[in-house]
Amino acid sequence: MSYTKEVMDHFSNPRNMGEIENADGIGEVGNPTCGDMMKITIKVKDDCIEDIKFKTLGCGAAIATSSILTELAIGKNLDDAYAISRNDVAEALGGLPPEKMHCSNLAADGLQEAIKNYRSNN
Amino acid sequence: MSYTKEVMDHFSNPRNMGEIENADGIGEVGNPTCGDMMKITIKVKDDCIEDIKFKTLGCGAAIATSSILTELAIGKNLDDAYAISRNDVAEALGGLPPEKMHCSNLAADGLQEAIKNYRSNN
Amino acid sequence: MSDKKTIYLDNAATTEPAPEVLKMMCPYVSNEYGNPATMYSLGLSAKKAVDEAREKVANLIGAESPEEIYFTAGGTESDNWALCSSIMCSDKKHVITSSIEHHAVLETCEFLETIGCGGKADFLKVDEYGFISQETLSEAIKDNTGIISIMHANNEIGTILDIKSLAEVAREKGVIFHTDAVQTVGKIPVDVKELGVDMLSLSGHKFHGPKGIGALYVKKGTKLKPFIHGGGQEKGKRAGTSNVPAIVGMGIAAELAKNYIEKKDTRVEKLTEKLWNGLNENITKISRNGHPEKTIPGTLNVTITGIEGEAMLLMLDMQGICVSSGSACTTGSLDPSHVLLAIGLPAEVAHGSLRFSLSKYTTEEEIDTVIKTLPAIVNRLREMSPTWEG
Amino acid sequence: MSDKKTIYLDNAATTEPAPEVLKMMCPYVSNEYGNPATMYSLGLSAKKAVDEAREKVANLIGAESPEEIYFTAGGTESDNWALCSSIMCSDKKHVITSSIEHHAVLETCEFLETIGCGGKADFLKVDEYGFISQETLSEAIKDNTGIISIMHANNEIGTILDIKSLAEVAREKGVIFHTDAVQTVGKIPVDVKELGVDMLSLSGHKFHGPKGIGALYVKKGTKLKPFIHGGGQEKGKRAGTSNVPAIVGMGIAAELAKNYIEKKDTRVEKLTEKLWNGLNENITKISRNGHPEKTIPGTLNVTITGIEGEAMLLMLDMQGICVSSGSACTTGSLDPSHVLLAIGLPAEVAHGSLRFSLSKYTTEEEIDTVIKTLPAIVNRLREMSPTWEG
Ligand SMILES: Cc1ncc(COP(=O)(O)O)c(C=O)c1O
Ligand SMILES: Cc1ncc(COP(=O)(O)O)c(C=O)c1O
Ligand code: FES
Ligand code: FES
Repeated sequence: MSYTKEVMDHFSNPRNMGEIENADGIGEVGNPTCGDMMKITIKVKDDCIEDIKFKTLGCGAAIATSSILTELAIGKNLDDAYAISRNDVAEALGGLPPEKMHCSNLAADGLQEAIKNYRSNN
Repeated sequence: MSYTKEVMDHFSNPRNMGEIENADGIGEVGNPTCGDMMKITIKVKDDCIEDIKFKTLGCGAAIATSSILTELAIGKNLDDAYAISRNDVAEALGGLPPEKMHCSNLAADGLQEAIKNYRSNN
Repeated sequence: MSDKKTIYLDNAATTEPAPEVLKMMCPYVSNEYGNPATMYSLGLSAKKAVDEAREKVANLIGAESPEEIYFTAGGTESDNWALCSSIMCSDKKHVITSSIEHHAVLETCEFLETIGCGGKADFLKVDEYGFISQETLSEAIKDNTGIISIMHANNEIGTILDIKSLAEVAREKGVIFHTDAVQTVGKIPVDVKELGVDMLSLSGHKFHGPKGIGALYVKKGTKLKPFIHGGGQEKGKRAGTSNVPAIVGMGIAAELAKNYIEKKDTRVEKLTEKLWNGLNENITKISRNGHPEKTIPGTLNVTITGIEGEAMLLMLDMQGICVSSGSACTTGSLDPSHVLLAIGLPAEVAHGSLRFSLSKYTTEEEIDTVIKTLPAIVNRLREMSPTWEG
Repeated sequence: MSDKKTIYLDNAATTEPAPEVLKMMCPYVSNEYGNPATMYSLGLSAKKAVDEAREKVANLIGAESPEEIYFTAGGTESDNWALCSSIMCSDKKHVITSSIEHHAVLETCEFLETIGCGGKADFLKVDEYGFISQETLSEAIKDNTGIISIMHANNEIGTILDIKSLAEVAREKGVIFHTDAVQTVGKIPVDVKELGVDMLSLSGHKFHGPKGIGALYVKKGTKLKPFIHGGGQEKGKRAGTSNVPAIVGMGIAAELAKNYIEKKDTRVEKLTEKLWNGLNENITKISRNGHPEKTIPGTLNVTITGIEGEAMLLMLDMQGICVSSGSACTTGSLDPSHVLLAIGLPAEVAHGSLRFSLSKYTTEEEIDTVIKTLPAIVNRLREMSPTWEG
């Protein structure tokens, strides 16, 4: 099993890692029993994602997909951001090993949860 | 599977190879279907084996056991010669591979047949 | 003991690894010793080397994709696997094979009949050359036939069977077709799509690759159940730490063989004909077994009346010439070759057989030496024989 | 890519072949390429080399005779063979094994349950260290128990089981006892007579020998049915052209290992303790798995709370350090190690495990580097984690 250069880049230099204080939306997905947990926090302005940060416990793919997801999402309006799919994430990373495709769900799901959370609060 | 030095010596320089004309006793054993045939001819004087020769179709072990048998038999009285066993033959060759032990039967049997043949004629 | 003067004419048993094979294997035995199943770089570079070798082997046999190649420990394991996978994982428990297969196939059939899983095998008769007709095969197929396994070329007599036509029969009846191509891969063009087979066995050391490595080709879509269990290697189908150096070596051997085959060099054929003509002219009552044209280049099987094969073999060896009598694998056994009996030779004739198998490294000088050496040996042994009348 | 600075701490997965091994293998790959099953001199010298290697392996494990050693393609095949032979050739269809075995044993048990030969397996529970008591084993034995297979030492956590006491139970009840000693042979004294086992698996590449070669020890008198069929090799018990270079290489490795073990060098133990102490002092919430004393020298398995193993593994690799997370063979899988679960670790903890495995080639400097490197990686990954509270 091997990761693409893009995965390794995002894994070793993750973008937007951390947590937004007083976030407008929070998404938490995953399960420590499965070895993976993700928390996405977003700041929303004019129905757009103004800022986004992640925290992830998981394998290399989980960390890299979290990182690329934040790059894909930032600046997008909420509908477009919500539409980011696991395939978009995997593609942006130049592909994932087949046994790691499920990890890309985590990131897309996390963002959707955060957006839902924001919407339910507003 | 490998042969001892003694086997290879007797195989490559067989002693007493040939056929005695007007032999006093002739022993033929083996079966071409099994790939082995042996003919022992003896000359008897004073109840002793004065001369002995062999002809053999067979594997390396068959040829070597024929050759050593003639050396063991020559000069012996008929009873002692008749008593030469397959083990005597194998031992004199420094041993035979287990799957080749049966070949040593051929030689001892051939000599016994020749002695029987001599006795039935005299 | 190996000295410059050894004339090695037993290439059907095993071949000398090509120097290029050795050279490329070396780093994977020494500093590139990583386990390709691991995730760190040392393992990943090993994995890359394995993947490249897989592609080279796939190329050699015209596979659609490298994913269809599974590495094994040799041709024997490949044969065992193909049969066990097809019979153990299916309701169809009937095997059809031929009476001239390698023991790797024959004994696996017997094994499948004894473990209580319900296996049952039929062994097709062959003609005087070792051929099997479409009709013979067709008539043998039953509703519960789970696999047909017929060799591409026979290791003892060299005859190349018409696998394409036999695989066609299997395809029409919807039965999986496996061929043991251990003797052809690397020597003649072998194309799995052209042949139309579902599975094919090959072995590295038969075409100047390393020993202890082989492969099973399995056409995409063919059911494959593991035979050696216990790890995720080979897509979970064949467990055990990958033998990286040997895999790399077989990859290089495959590449070299492909180039060699594409050159359509006929030197080996010509040397083989020269050998046969030379022996035939100088030895009485000698005959050639197997088909004279539809044969693996380099394999010459002869029977010489009035002599036992092993004795000839030993005397040739004393002159530095390595050949085989009967099948290499059964030299230790006392039975005449099952292949020679199957093509109709009487046992007493079969005992007097010799197999010469040449390789691209064989020289004309070596062949000349054999032609000069063997007749004297034959004379000497016939002189010893109580049955030879001259 | 292998550069001087690689720190290789995954010796439980595979080891670097000893330079002496390479040197002695070479001639058998190049000019000594004969097939030991043949009768001419080139084959006989190969056979002699194989016999010598067999004797060296027999010596390493204290076998009564070299005849008790059968060469295979690796530890996996040895394990498969031991189980299949015992269950397929007997009326006794019940297997007892442990829940911490290598997949080579576990999956073969599953296989035996599915091929319709009537096999049935029980997997014994282990305690927090991986131990099994005589009582537990004794209670599990049934009238139709055909084989008990319990590993000598576990490949993930390093714990050495008390095989002697377990084999005693088997002997009393007249059941064949097999042990997978792949992780102990060549590292600690292993004596088959002292252990009292009937069969034992070992693998060359785990003790600085070549890959793709292993052996099964089978005590004289123990019934043995072939697993790979088709030729007279290994006394008719394991078919396939003998892998002469690998066999020779494993022989040399066995000889070197025997000398090494007799020297009772404790360097590797000390380095392992140093590593554990260094990590324990510099990383919070780290714990050691397996028994701290009854363990293979050089194996250290730790769990680090709040991190996933693969992420640590990748970051260590970026610093040139090769380790394993979970079992090497299941790194590609997403399930937490079955061994860590079996010794009672919760899944979320098991995910955060790393295995360091040292060899006699490991240096103190390398251990110092790891002690310096890992804490920073742990901090970094914990910082990323949504669950880590500090
Ligand atoms: C036709 C055929 N099949 C199978 C084999 C077995 O191959 P290996 O020795 O690589 O296991 C051989 C060679 O011995 C062979 O000639
Ligand atoms: C305990 C144990 N058994 C069996 C094996 C399998 O050995 P091999 O990779 O040589 O087939 C291994 C190593 O992977 C092991 O650690
Ligand atoms: S997040 Fe669980 S394996 Fe990737
Ligand atoms: S005489 Fe038949 S095998 Fe020796």
